[in-house]
Amino acid sequence: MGTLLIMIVFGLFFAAIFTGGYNNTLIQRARKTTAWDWLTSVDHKKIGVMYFMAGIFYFVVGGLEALFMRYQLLVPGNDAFVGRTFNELLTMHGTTMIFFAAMPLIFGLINVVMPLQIGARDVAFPFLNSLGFWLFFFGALLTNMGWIFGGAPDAGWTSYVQLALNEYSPGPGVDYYVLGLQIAGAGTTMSGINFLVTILNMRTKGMSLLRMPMFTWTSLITSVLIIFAMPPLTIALLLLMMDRLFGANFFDHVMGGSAVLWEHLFWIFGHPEVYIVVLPAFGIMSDIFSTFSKKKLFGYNSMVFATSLIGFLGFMVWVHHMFTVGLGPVSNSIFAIATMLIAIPTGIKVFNWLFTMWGGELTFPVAMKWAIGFIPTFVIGGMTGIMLAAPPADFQYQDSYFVVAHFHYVLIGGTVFALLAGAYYWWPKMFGKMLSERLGNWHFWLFFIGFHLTFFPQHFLGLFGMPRRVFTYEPNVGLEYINQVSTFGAILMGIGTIIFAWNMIQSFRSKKIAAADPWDGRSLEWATQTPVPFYNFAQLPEVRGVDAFWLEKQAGNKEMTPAEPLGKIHMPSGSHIPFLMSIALFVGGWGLIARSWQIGVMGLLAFGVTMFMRSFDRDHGFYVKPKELLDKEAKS
Amino acid sequence: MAHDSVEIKPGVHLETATFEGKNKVMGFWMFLGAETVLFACLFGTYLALRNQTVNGPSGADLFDPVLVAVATAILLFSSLTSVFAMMAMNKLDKKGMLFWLGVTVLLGLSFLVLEIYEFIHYIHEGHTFMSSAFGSSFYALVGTHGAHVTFGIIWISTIMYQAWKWGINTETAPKLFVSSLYWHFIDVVWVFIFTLVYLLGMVG
Amino acid sequence: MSRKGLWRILAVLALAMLVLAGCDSSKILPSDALNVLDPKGTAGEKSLDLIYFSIAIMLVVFAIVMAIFIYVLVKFRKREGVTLDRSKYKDHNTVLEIIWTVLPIAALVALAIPTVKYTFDLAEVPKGDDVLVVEVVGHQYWWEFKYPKQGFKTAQELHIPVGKKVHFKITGTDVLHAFWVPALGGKMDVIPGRVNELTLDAKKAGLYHGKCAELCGASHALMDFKVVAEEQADFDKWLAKMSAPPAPVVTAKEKQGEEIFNSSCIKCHAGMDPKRQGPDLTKFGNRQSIAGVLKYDEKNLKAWLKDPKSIKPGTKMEKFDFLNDQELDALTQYLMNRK
Amino acid sequence: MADQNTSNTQPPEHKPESKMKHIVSFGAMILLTVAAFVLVLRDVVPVVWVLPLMLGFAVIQVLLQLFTFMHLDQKGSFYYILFIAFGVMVAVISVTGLVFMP
Repeated sequence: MGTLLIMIVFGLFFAAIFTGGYNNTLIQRARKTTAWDWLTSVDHKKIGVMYFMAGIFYFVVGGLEALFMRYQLLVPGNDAFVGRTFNELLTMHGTTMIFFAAMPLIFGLINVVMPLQIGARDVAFPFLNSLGFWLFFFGALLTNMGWIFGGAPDAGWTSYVQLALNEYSPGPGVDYYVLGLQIAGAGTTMSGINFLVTILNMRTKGMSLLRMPMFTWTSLITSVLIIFAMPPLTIALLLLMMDRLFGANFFDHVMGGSAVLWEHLFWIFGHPEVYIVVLPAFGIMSDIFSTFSKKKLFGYNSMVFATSLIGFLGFMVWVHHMFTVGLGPVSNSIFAIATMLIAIPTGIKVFNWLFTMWGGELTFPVAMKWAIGFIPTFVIGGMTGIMLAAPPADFQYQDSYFVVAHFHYVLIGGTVFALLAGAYYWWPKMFGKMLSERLGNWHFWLFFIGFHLTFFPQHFLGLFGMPRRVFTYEPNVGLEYINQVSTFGAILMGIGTIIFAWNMIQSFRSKKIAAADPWDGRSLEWATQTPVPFYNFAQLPEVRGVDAFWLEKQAGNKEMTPAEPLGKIHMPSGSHIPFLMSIALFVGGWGLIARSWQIGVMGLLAFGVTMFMRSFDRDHGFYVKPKELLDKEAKS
Repeated sequence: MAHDSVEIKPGVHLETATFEGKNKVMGFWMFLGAETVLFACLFGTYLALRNQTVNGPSGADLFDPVLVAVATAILLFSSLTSVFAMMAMNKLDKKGMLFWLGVTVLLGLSFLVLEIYEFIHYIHEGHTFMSSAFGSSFYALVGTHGAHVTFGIIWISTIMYQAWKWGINTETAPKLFVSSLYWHFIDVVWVFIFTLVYLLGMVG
Repeated sequence: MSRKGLWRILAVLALAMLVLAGCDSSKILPSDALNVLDPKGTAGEKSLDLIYFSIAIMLVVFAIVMAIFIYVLVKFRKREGVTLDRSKYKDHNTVLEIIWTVLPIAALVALAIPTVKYTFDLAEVPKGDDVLVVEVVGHQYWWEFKYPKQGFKTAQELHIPVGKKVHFKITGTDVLHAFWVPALGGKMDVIPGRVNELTLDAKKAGLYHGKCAELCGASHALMDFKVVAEEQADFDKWLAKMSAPPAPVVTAKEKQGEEIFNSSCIKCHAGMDPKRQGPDLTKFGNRQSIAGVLKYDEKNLKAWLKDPKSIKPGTKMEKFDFLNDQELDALTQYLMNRK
Repeated sequence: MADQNTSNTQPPEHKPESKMKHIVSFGAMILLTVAAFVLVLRDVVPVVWVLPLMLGFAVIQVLLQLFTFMHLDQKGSFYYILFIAFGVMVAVISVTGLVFMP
């Protein structure tokens, strides 16, 4: 009850601030603060930075959870984190890394870079963009609240029933997962729609679909996947919530429910989710290979085709997560073959990257190092993926450490390497400063070596008979040293991450402004000034081909040719309503978790009220006049 | 970009006249795509669990063809009135539009009343949300649809008020258009509900 | 970072590995009891065949990719004063692109054929009198094995005859588990309200370790069981022993133990309340382990009885710490003599 | 679609929509609904045909809704149709999976 009281007080406090219950001078002063500026911003670059920083934060949190687990597994019979605690760690590690680290980091980069790459001044729905971020933020916060209030979720990130039902996971743990993810998931869907409309509707003159940079293309396909893959998760979570909170019987076999139903719904979402996080990584890599080879991306059209095909096939392979459920050899064979098919477009991509470098003029700044490291790592991950696609072999791998090794090769070797590459690559555009190459090299090598030391041996752990998600293992069956090597590798990755954090701090403290085009870039984002003005382009550029900026530079132009005369620019105004909406859902969600229906309903009602606020909000933004623009341009 | 210069005259597609409007309509179609999958998952859940009645009444025992026929007719007709409202909007006929929207909302309300009556009836028959997997999945599917209808009624009423106050212009037209798409979509979902839930339930 | 620094780290790592490996081979080499790579049954061999076959294909592909990769990195790195004739390097090449689309397809077809064949092979249900049928029931956190034809059940310990097909009918009562004996073959999920089937056999006598492979709660890691594969004669002996009436209770101490058992343990261990069911203890004296994870001896049994949750977090077994030392002694004696 | 960002928007001219089209479409929907009810309540076709026919009627009805009431027959609806089609595809795959692999 104490928790609830605190929440009510907080709720009133926020309501008062935002509705003007306080005196006006205070409001005026608040509106001038930086915090207010960020809180209410609808600028895609600021929202991108917030996504990115939140992603880094949760990456560190998830990494700590992983280190705790690796510490527990250092020797057999260790008793540092056992039983439920260990299950909380593994659940939150998975949930955090997928939903609260990988996704926001990707959304951060898409938000900052994609509108610049297509020559737009903002995304299609700036308000939704901000709402998407704050929903993600409060959803993630709510899920993590479990650590402090009543226990974190402990049924695995897949949250399989019946383990996730009240009877076997009593307490609020899984409720945090269910409600937190629903709130964050709503935000994700909005962002998906937003990115997609932006890419389809807001491209500048001459930027046809087949002239878009690869990162934009992969953002497009990822957005499509988000739109169609999030609903199954929403439904799965909704049904689980009904079962846990309102006594429904979707999953209780005694009352006719089905555990396999959950697995289907979860993986219909879950498999496309893998591509949601890995496709943008492919895009980042494509851009980086091309830039640092000083060559156009090899086989651009087949790259686009391969990306689309992966996205398409991603929806028809989910049963390969369920080979041991006992669906029968027919289902298993069909889905095995469908899964293997995905190797073909992925193979096309790998060869295209190699041949992008073929005949190039390769330089190796840290961003390129990550991309280089990505190739062998990801290829190994992809190969173990094909090995896993064969059901008879999968019967042995399933739920063993082999699977753990496989998906870390794909998710770290693919997604995380790409995100770190993207961070080094686009850092100057995001923050206007450079990251240190010296520290970056340390970061790369420690993380890269640590990664392989951690996860390569885990293939063998699985083959030697160690199931995943266990807090201990038998002594004297060949598992001790491999586990120790793995833990040692994890520590190296940890040190690498600390160096990265130090690198970021150094960059924030440095006063040196980065060059506008430090890498001799190819796409439109490098044609903007650094730091990027809030309207991105004073005059929208005209695009004449793939690698638009590079073409202009080759033709001897320093800048893009404008597609429009200098005129007044319409920009959206900031809004505090997204923040308010998200707070309302946060409070309502927490009310439901605490089984306090009054607060739950209050939160939902408050959300309804904020929707009216939005509907009746007639602020249509403001115009930037040409004169102001010229002044600004002159100053910089 | 918002263009102040859009000329407001009959026969102009005001809903897509501005850039915002275009984005909104396209974004909304994507949202409908997502909703399709969302409802598909509920349908799949229902179809997978519909025979798990655990000694409770089954669909064949419960469903009343007359009630379903009336509900279907109401919703279909409201879809037509919603189209008429959009045609009036295109002619900048504010009065006509508000009239047809009013009819749509009233039909929606009567559908809702019918559904609530139906649910109360079922609960008396021992078919509740908690009685079995069949009960849970039935109420989840039909209830989610009902929640969509409820939301639609509130939404359309709100926008009717805005159109009445602010007139038909590039600001209200996209909202009106999008809400009518939403209303049609609810009807589309209902077509499958009466086919796959009620009629299939009566077949057994 | 200088290249020197990197090599230093690598050298230290290699040294560390060597030192570690030199210490104790049982800590780095897999044991026969649960090694996927050295299977003792037909199903495991089939899985392994496919594992090796897929690894072979993948290694070829990996070698090709790496060869191009390394060549590119060496050849095309930017060198001062060296300029390449860039006009001959194109940004697409239809022939090449077709080749690297078609070759993987060929490799995948090669992999898909045995995959489908083996998938159906492994799903085949063996017929005939020669097949031993065992019903497996997964509970949080223990395994129940029923021999329906022979009419008895046991827990944590599965006995099978060498060279015979064993057909498992697998189900559960609470949450999902997965039944896995790595040394014999692949796994199958335990799903309450559903019976899954799996066929395994052992070609060599031995003691194999079984695992639960699906997260099932706090003690998921400790949900182990043992598979005793023995020659037919030994197996028949075991069957006879298990089917015989329980050994008579003779000594006063055992009698006291029996009383304690009947007044408390029996509530769960005779299966009266299905929600609080514990393993059947009628033949507890024949076990090789306690709770699936402890060595079978008096000390461990007492430790388990005193505080089961400290050994298996989340187990439904209650503490028996209200018994005094003498009573505990009597109970242990009674249990260990139930052969 | 590429240069909408910059071009001065000319509001799309309206091709006059006839009320008749919608009323005819509405009539067809009502007919299809009635037909589905008749299929179930009267024994006009063998039982195995009931479900496929009913589903067929539902699909036609929905297509009518989409293309007349929801204006997908108008120009510039390419992306909308594409996305709804993809959504329907994912929906069908998901339902098939949920129903046939319990």
